Amino acid sequence: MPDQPLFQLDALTIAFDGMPVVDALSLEVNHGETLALVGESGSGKSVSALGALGLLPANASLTGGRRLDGLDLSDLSPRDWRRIRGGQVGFIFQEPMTSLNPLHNVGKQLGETLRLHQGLTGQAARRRSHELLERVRLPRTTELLDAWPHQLSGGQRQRVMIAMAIANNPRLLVADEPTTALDVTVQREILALLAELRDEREMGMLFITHDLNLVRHHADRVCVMHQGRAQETGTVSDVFSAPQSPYTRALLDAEPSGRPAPVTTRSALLEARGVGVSFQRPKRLFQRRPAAFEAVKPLDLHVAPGETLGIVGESGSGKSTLAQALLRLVPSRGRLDFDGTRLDQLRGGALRRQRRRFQVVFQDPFGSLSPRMPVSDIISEGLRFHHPELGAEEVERRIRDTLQEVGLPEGCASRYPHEFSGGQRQRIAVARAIIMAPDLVVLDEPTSALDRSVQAQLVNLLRELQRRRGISYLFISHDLAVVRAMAHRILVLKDGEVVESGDCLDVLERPTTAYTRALVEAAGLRERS
Amino acid sequence: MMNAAKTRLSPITRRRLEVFRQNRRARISLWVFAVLFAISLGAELVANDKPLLMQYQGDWYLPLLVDYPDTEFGGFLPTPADYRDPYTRDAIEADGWMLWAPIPYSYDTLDMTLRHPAPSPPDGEHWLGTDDQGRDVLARVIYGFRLSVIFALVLTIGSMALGVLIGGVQGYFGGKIDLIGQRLTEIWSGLPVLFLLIILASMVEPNLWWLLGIMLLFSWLGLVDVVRAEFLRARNLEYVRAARAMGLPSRLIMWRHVLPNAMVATLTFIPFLFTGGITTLTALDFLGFGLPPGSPSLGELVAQGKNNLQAPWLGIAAFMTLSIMLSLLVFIGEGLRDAFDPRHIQHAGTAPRIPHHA
Amino acid sequence: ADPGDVPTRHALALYGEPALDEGFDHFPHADPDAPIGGTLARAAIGSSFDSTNPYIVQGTPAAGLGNVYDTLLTSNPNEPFTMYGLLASGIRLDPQRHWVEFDLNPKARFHDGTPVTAEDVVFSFETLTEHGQPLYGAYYAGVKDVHAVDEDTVHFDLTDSESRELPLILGQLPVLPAHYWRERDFTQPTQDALLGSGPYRIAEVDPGHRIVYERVDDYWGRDLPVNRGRHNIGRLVFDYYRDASVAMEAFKAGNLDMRTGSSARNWATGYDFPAVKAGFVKRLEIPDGQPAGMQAYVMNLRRDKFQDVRLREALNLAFDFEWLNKNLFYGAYQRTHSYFDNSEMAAEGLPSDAELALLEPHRDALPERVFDSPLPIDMPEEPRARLQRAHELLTEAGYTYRDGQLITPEGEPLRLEVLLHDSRFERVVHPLLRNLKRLGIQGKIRVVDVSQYLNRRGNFDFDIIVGSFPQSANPGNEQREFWGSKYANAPQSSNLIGLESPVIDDLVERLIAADTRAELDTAAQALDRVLRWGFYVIPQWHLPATRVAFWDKFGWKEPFPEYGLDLDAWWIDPQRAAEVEARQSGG
Amino acid sequence: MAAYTLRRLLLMIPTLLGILLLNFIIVQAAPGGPIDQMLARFEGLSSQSSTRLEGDGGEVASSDGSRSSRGIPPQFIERLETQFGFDKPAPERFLDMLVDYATFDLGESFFRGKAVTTLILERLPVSISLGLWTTLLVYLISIPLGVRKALVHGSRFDVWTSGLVIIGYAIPGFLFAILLIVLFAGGSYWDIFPLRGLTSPDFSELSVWGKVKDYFWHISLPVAASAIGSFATLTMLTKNSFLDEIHKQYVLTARAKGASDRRVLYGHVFRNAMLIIIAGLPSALIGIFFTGALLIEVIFSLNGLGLLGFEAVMQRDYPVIFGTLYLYTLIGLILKLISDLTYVWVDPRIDFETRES
Ligand SMILES: Nc1ncnc2c1ncn2[C@@H]1O[C@H](COP(=O)(O)OP(=O)(O)OP(=O)(O)O)[C@@H](O)[C@H]1O
Ligand SMILES: Nc1ncnc2c1ncn2[C@@H]1O[C@H](COP(=O)(O)OP(=O)(O)OP(=O)(O)O)[C@@H](O)[C@H]1O
Ligand SMILES: [Mg+2]
Ligand SMILES: [Mg+2]
Repeated sequence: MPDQPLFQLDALTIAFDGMPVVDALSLEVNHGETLALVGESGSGKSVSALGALGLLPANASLTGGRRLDGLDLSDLSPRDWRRIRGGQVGFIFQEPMTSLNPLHNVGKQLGETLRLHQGLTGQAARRRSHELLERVRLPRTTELLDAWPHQLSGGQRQRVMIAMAIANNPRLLVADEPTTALDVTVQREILALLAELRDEREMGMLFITHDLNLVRHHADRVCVMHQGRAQETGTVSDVFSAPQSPYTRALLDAEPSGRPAPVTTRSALLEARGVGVSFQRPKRLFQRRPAAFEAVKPLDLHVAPGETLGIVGESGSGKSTLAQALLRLVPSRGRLDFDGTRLDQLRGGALRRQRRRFQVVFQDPFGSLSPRMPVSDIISEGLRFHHPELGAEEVERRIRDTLQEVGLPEGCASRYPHEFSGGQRQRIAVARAIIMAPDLVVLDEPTSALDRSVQAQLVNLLRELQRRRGISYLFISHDLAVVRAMAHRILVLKDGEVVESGDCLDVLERPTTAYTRALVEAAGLRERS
Repeated sequence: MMNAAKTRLSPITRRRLEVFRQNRRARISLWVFAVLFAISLGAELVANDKPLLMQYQGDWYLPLLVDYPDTEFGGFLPTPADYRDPYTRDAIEADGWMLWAPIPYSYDTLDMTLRHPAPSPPDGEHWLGTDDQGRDVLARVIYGFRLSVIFALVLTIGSMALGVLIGGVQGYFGGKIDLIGQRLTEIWSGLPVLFLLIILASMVEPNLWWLLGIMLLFSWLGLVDVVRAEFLRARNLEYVRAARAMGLPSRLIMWRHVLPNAMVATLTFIPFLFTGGITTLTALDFLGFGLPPGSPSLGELVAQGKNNLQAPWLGIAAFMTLSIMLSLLVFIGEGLRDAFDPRHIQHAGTAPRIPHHA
Repeated sequence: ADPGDVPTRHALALYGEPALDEGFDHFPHADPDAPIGGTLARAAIGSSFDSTNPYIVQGTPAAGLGNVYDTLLTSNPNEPFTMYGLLASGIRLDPQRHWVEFDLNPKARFHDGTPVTAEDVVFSFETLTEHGQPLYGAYYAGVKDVHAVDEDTVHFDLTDSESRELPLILGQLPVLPAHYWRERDFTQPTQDALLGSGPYRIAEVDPGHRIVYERVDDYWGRDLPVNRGRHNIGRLVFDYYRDASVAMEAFKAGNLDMRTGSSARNWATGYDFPAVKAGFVKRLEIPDGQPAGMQAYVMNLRRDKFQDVRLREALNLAFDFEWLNKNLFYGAYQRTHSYFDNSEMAAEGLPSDAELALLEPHRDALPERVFDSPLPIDMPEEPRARLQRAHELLTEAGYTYRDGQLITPEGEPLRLEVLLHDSRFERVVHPLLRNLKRLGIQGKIRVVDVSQYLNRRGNFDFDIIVGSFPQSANPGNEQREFWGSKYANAPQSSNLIGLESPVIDDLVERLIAADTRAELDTAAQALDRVLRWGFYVIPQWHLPATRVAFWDKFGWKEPFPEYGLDLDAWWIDPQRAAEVEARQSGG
Repeated sequence: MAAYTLRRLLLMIPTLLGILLLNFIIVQAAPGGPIDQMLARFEGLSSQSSTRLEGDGGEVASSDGSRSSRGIPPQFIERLETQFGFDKPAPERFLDMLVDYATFDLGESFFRGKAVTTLILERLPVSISLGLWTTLLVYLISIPLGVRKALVHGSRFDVWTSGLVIIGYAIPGFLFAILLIVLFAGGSYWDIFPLRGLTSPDFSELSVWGKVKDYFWHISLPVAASAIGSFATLTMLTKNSFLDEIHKQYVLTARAKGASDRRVLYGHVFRNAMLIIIAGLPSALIGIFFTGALLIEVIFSLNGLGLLGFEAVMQRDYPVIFGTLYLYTLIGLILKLISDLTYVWVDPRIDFETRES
């Protein structure tokens, strides 16, 4: 057996409506090996992985050979496919936020996987699910088993996905950006877990990522894709030390760097006092209602004009919730001042008019784009509403400019959101926020799905806008490198509480709490600075 | 001209048009429906008991537009001439000629020269036979089609607008608006329609617009619940939240974000609402609260079909008219649905199965 | 006179003598040797029943309940209005009609064996007038007092000695068992098999769906002359159908044995199904000697627009019966001309001397034509000629035309509305409207629901309705309500036309007061003549026969009785029944 | 949720009150009252029989009885007025009615001499039979059919099944019913099914199995006739909601788990697509059970609630009108609450709280 690769793609070609997106891709994954598939956003990584397992939509056409453990995947019966998918091959989707069935709770989704392939039901399945959730480092597992996807944070959903993918001890794991929503500590633990499985069971892993840092540490071999083609394939050390193609070199070099322009004013654009959010826990019949879950405990913060406040913290610590509370998108307590107005007391039209001045990029770009609106409408909608004085042509022009700024190809304006790659959608969401020229932008993981080069481009763009227009940012990210490149100050959250805050570099270089120190260490920032 | 219009369309509209055009069934249905409706709009030219044009004693006459008295053609009555009357006909044809519409009967023309007691079966004179009063069925179908389509069109648009608006507002805002709004809708739906019709019938003579008004008051109720449910769900979705974060007013959010994604039921119901409008008219006629007697009503035809089982052409004509109209509408509706479905696969023939690229 | 002085009779005739003498053996149309047994299933169409008590206000009674209760007297369908004793074995009528006495047949028994007594009669009378349907109160309003003379004799004192009919109507009194009803609430509908004394008893009640009667084998009156040869069929079944077309299908399928009263359309087109072709289903049109009565478009004389008789005549001319009959009715109906069509009472030709005697005093108030034009009224046949005549009449009456519309002498366009409650009648009205339109009159149909229709009719809020003035062979008091000025403005009355004419009032009184048949006929003819020349209505049509379609298993004796079909005298031929029933169930 | 439910339950009271009051006013305002009807009955011209709905006829005006026209004594009318309670002013009558209704005393019919409750109970078997089997048939066929059509959207199967259900919808139900009778229960073609009633006359003597057979034998034609028109909307609704859901990301996840098509469709998509079907259910149920089957009842000579209601309206039988209204409304309100609660059960993201804009 070992002489034969576990998984093999042979000249895989994929086209959408006749437009090729993957061109003659060949690769193989051996037993007990991790093959990293890297490449810029939109280069066809996800599509290839989906295509390999026959999960493409019907308007895609596919040619080329696919083999799993000697089995030709090209002409499998639906029945065999069912055995393979989820059983022999685990799949982690890129966008965890939308990939879970919104109407099944976590326990049910995990249980289904177990039942389909192991025949586990009832208590046995529940016990095993519990165990799986713990293995992926989820807190409050008993509670989460009964939680609905919409009650989980981005990272938590991603970990549920991972748990589902490894539930049946697959032979091959296809992990499409499995850790983008996870903080570095958890990320490390998860990757360690996957490595353990790999070693234990000779599992092969197709690891799709844009984070070369991870590739360096966790992959055996790497395949670099560019515009649908494999640029080069080889062992990690070979490729990293002697990149062949210019594109690979460019990828390796790209790294967010630099610092934001210093802030000039001390006044506060946004000031929050005692802001907190709690969620009701479900009440069981005939039981007292349990205490509400405090996702964000009352805290204070302020952002000055032209300043970037970075918010970091482990997955599930309440970052997204806090951001939404600041924007009055979830019911919250506390006092909010925005540029001299009491935001928490505004309602109706007054609040709406203020909203023009602060925009947000949601953590879940796919979910936050209206599925039936073409991209141009999505991007220009706020502009057209808040600035009715602009002519159609002016709007057109701004759309075009903004799309270009965020690095999206022209001609994509008339496409629908589902026709894009994860990273592209993320940039659409960013474009929608910045086209409004707001005073404050809340960015919730805006770069998680972007490769380093695009990331750097975006960071530069944001900083440039800040410099030019004095925009303030509230920047949420797990990626401390990006945070360092963006933020003036940092707020570190843990379990809904601020554990540390202060000047960005101060905190990153001289963390005072153990929690921050662990985060920073795991990110491996120091060694590079 | 055509080209200029085309270039002004946004790419997305063009894409939708393209999808619609590729759906052969929908395209043909739309054509057929448009042609039928156009014909029925010109019903007077197609089916009429007055000649379209005639010449008598060297003078030209336009009976279609002008009422000439009977005395004009040698009769004795100062009332408009009856050109179907053999006496008048002979008189005119002796010294002139008449150009008739393809169907020389109007919807209310009683054929005084029936060859078989009414309802008489289809023959060369009456292509679809006559009804049990001796009126030409085809002429009635044509006029009835026009009347029904206009009635149903207004009713559909009206009830859709009301249903979506009321259901949407309740579902989107929730809370008190929903709680009170729902109760009011419930009370409204508890109103006794039949009695209102009876009262109406006792006060005025019901005509098309009165009936339309009354039906409009109630027909939207069927949509409210589904629309509200869809809005209740959709308002929690991430993109609605995103739209709110952008500072869009509720009406725009509902209109641009929630509605397009909560239209499944409404879109599905359109053809049925439409034919439902026709059937409602049918049922009202059937119960005797419908259009004034003698109006060209498909409903009356249905009732006649039932009361004259020995004359199956009545029931068949009514049924064919209804089912052809409904089929056309459903197919057009499907085409529209596809055109607005962002995930619609453009290739003709391939169905969007759950993909099986095996 | 004193009861002791009045002879006891076996029958009562309205005029003259009963056709059958005391001691007759059986009715001429009945066959005493007819075979007994078999089943007759018929449909009852319309609302389903929920009560087996047909005498009360509440509930919808089942069909055929008359078979369960005997009445004091029973009528002979061969005579216009003569009644023979049923429960009553003897009748004594005061020549001045101040009282009437009935002797009860001592053999009369209810189905439970208890004898029928005078007490029961008194009880029935009191119960029905007090708790029964209001019509009993109205019928018997002329009865002052009732009491039992002895066990078997009951005595009625009458106030309304004018009414010849009252004693006979008293004979129609059903006799209810007093002992049975003392323990029950008479006013509430029930679905029990009620106790009666008649030839049948209720065998099965399935509320709303079917009621079955079975022949009472030990019926006390089996050998009475009025009953001999009648009530031969063993089981009478009434199945309830809501829809006439479905009932027709049921008949075709053999679930029903008989259908009476089809529409002309159905009669002409509905009978070509397999069983007819195979000869299993037969049809009869049995002539009916009853006066046809007048069904007509009734013009509301209370409205100004109908005041001119010439307009009314013109409207009559506009009605083209021939076309209607040929094209809508398959030629099935006869035109009604007279208010007493199909009877001796219809006026004809020029007035007879006897008529003239009645009419002469009113010569001034009557149009000349009554005296010098013969009936039936001469009207052109050809539609165009009719219109021309109508047009002339209208012009003569001062009507003019503007924009093709008829303008009354007062300068208003003439508009007429025909009020209907049944949209199926529309088809009959449209041809009339068409002709009216040719005359320049704007006619339209207004269909309203029954409640509203009644309301408007009761308050005379209509231009034209389709009304009927049914006539029996013996017109009487009801004529006052039909034509009397007293009723012209009494809400709910039957004087639909709104006649207020002293002449007619006089003729009506003479009709009611007639002492002999001949007098009655003359008065009726004079009345008919006056009414017809008044053109108050546009007479429609009638069918002087009963249509019966049946599966061919019945026997009957001909000739048929003159006044109505008597199915009680029919029987089932066992042999043919076997064949037919095999076919019926075999499909 | 409990608080919400309670609030909804409490709000039912004013809702019911409102409906009853409006109806009370409107119904009384309609021309022609029960007294007119009663008089009409004695003239043989009652609207008791649903004349409008019957075939045949239309040649001879209905009115017979040479004796009927003898007038009705005014005392009788007065007696009726007292009996019907019209001697009291309207507000008092309304209040009396409310007091009775609070204790579920629905009063007694003007014309039938029976309690409204009894009438309803008597008619229930027919309506339940028709409603239940029709609903079952329609849902069991339409939903899988709709799902299948969504899967093969645009295919030939899709087109011709669409055609079929549309034709079913376009056939007026009563015409179809008559057709069924002519074809399958009449004397001209096949005499297979009975054309009347819910059971045979000898029902009580049948064995249990015989009874079941007899029942279904009777119910098949009416159910077929009342179902035929209902397939179309539900089928198309199911199809379109499935089409909307089938491309969502979670479907991909489910398939990546190795779930079969069936499982994906019924286990995952169904619940997501079901919401509007549930939303339509209460009114569908009310319609099917209580009002929908009027013409079918007429044609198959069944005595169901549809006919009861219609006759009551035509007859102005106020107690029956208000009694049934009260009951149906109550049931309707409860069904609606249940369906609202089902929304939350189906989709836990749904709540009824207000959203500030
Ligand atoms: N359904 C679709 N229809 C048309 N084009 C599509 C569709 N899905 C993806 N694409 C296109 O295919 C290309 C490859 O997409 P893919 O999702 O594989 O990118 P990716 O390498 O995973 O990028 P990322 O890192 O941003 O996730 C993109 O340009 C995208 O626009
Ligand atoms: N609607 C909700 N109901 C109940 N709990 C919720 C809900 N939304 C979020 N939570 C919980 O609140 C906590 C904070 O969630 P939040 O999304 O703010 O995390 P986060 O810091 O953004 O994490 P991540 O980095 O993974 O996105 C989580 O534990 C989550 O389970
Ligand atoms: Mg991707
Ligand atoms: Mg988050």
